[in-house]
Amino acid sequence: MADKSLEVKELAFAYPDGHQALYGVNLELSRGERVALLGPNGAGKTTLVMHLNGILPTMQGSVKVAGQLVDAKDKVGLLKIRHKVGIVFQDPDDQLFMPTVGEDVAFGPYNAGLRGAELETAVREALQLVGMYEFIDRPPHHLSFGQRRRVAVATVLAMKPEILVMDEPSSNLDPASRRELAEIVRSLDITLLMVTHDLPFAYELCERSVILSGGVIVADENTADILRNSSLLAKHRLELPKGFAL
Amino acid sequence: MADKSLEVKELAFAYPDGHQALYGVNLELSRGERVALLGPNGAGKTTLVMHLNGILPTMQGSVKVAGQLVDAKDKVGLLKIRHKVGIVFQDPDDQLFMPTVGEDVAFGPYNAGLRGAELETAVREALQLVGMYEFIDRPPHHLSFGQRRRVAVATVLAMKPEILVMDEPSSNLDPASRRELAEIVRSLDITLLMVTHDLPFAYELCERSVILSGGVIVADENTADILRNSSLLAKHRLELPKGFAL
Amino acid sequence: MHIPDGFIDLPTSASVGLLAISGTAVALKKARTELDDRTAPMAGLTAVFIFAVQMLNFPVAAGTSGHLLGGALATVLVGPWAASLAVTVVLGVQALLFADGGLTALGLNIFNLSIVAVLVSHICFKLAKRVLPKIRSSIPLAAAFAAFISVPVSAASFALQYAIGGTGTAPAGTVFAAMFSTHVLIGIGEALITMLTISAIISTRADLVYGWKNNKVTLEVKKA
Amino acid sequence: MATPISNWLAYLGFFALILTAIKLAQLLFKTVALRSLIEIPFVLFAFLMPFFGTGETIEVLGITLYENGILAGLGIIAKGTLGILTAILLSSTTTAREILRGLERLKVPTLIIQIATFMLRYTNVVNDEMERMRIARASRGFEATGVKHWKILGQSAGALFIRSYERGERVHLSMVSRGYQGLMPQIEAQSTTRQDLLLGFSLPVLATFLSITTRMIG
Repeated sequence: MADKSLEVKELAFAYPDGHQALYGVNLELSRGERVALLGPNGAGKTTLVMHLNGILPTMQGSVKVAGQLVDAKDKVGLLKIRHKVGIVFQDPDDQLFMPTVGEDVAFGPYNAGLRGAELETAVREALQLVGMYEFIDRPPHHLSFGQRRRVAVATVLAMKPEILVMDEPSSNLDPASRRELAEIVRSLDITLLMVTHDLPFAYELCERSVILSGGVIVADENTADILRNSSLLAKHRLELPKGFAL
Repeated sequence: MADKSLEVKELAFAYPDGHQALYGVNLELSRGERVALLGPNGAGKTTLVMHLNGILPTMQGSVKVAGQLVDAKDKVGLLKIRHKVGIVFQDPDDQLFMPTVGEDVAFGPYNAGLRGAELETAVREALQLVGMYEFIDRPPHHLSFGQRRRVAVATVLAMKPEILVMDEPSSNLDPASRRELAEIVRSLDITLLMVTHDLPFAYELCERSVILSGGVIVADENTADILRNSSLLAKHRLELPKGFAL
Repeated sequence: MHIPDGFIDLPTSASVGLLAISGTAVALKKARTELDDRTAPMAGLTAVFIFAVQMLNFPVAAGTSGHLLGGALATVLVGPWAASLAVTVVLGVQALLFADGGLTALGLNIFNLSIVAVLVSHICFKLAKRVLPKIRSSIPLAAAFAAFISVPVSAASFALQYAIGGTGTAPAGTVFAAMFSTHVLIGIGEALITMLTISAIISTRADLVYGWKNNKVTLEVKKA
Repeated sequence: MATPISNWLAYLGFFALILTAIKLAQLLFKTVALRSLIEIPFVLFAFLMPFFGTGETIEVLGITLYENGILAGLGIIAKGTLGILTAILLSSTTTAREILRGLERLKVPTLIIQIATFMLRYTNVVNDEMERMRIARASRGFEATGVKHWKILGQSAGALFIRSYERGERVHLSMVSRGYQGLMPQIEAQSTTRQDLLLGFSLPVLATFLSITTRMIG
């Protein structure tokens, strides 16, 4: 089973207020694959992501990360899962709350038990991967938005996750920062699930895309094929920007 | 002079901490023109925008809106200017501070002295322009992000400004909301200055673009010509997304 | 420590309420001269912050947890006047919308928490700053001292009101002793959390700490 | 709340009144009961009352209790519960804006109303930020279990303050850009119908009536 980074089976979920967000999601990611998760607002994308590391407990169906079941009741197991699933949130400010970049990147591996030289190495390597090592002693608050997003990626990479989940990674980035981020992602040897509205960015980075709509996966194909199917896109409030051609 | 909505002449500015952001900006917008203001992060775009309605006082050079000089010392004149320059901020939550959509849209025209039926008409018309009239009594918190951005545009349109300034209007929007916003903007008969990183969006909406870089305007041309000039773009950290063709 | 209805008799509640109103009036006037037309949004967002941070649970041990009261924290961050207004609004909203603290006791709660606590914090903070070395790391310590003193003092203020107009029969001395000693413990927690929060803020945005930016910084002036 | 606690009938009446009002307002008793839990610390305090006091004592299971202490304790519980039920009734049936409008008519300073308006508008926004930060912490394997984690929580609180403060500045900027000069538009007074007024006054009037009559009978 170790060749699968993620296996989601028949996952269904309703919020306490009765609103059902997921109606049986099936999704498998092989190790090293890069997959884009597309879908209109309110389709359940965030709800799905919150299941991958047990922030939301599984009500029905199952989620496995690298073969291990995500079970909100198993506190020890859950902690392990959270180090295997690295989530980069949309707003880097939600993620960066320590006084310096270095401390922020150290937060995850420290929680995993790393100390001393090992911790330092993890921090340094992660910051080098995103090209932000020179900023290690700076407060994240004083960095540009694009730099903060890269540090946010580093905070997650420092945990050496099995799977990297990115929520709208290209939002609010200027074109150059966007390309730099794309290059960083492409350089990583990691399983990636990227939630995005930016279809060109998905096309650039992911060979495979899935569309989540109305709480189920309605399409799971080659990204180019999905983006060419304009009636499928339109049906789920997706569309390529004007002037974009595959 | 009334055919010019905006005239910026030799505008220079340094922040109190000594950091100089603008080094002599020249920019003219004719009435009814739609112009994109492009440029890398830290180029001084926000500083320039803050001068257009006197939030930042003019230190050197001059800014005229519809022929009237922006002068931070002339309190009465400044108030008039602020009703002529409608700024749509990047985060709609910063702009929607009243308990309901209707009250928020009424805020600007109320400050301009409108009352009663006149005020109601201004609010209704502005909300109808962005297709949000049915939400007039709703609290902003219950709207989607795209809807909030449209309401933010309405709060500014209700003041019947001479010139509309939008800061990153397409950021964080899903593709369908992005197109809807573009359609709204295109339907307006107004002078527009749009600050954006989203070059395809600029191409879609603005016939003319200027690049602000290092505190000066380095290019002022037809948008298509600018976007085709890839060496110019690259020089100022701008680039078209992969797969985009004019 | 929100007093509910029926704990203190009406005459006492009413007269303390009057004191609370006059205190708030002073805060309104002072805040307006200090913040100008920024008063409403800045004090409003401070109120939101206090309200939010009161919901942030700080685990103590074995499933128990406490939270910040925030009076001293707000005083150090935005100054006594805006802080007092923010705490008053938080108390009012809690009483009117969340049934937290009695309606007839609102005046008492405002007096104890947004006037006594804030004033004591402000005085203690200034005193501590005077004694401690004039360096940045003194600020969190001074803030901790202010927080530590302000909590038991506002509890003592409640005990005093109880002694004057309490409806219970427990002797005022016993109530005072019980309230004061438990709130000394709470004060320690409050002091620690306040100190940690202030030092976090001062390491990234020192300019946002009211108690620090009051220290005059002389800028270097260069000839062009 | 000026009714003496020995006046049992009146208190029973008060409870009946409030419960009827809750019923009329179609609130779920379960919700109300849950929200009343906030009272618990003071109930505990009231339970201690019988151990202190003066005068008449009675013995229960070998423990000496003061009669006036019992009465005082019961009084606190009764009045506190009534107060809480009333407040819950007010907060569940009246929207925040209606309460603010009411306060404005009660001549509460406009600046206080404005601060409250901003607080209500941005509570959701800031709470969402706090919740997202909590999820981000948990996602990196952090769980606060004791005092040793206070530093991290303090840092989060600090980050939250900076975000709130900066949002305040941006909000002010956007207000100024739309011609704000320190005066907020008047929240327009909604006309209250006579029926609303009658309904609104019925509760306090009935309560006063009960208090007086039961005192006359008692």
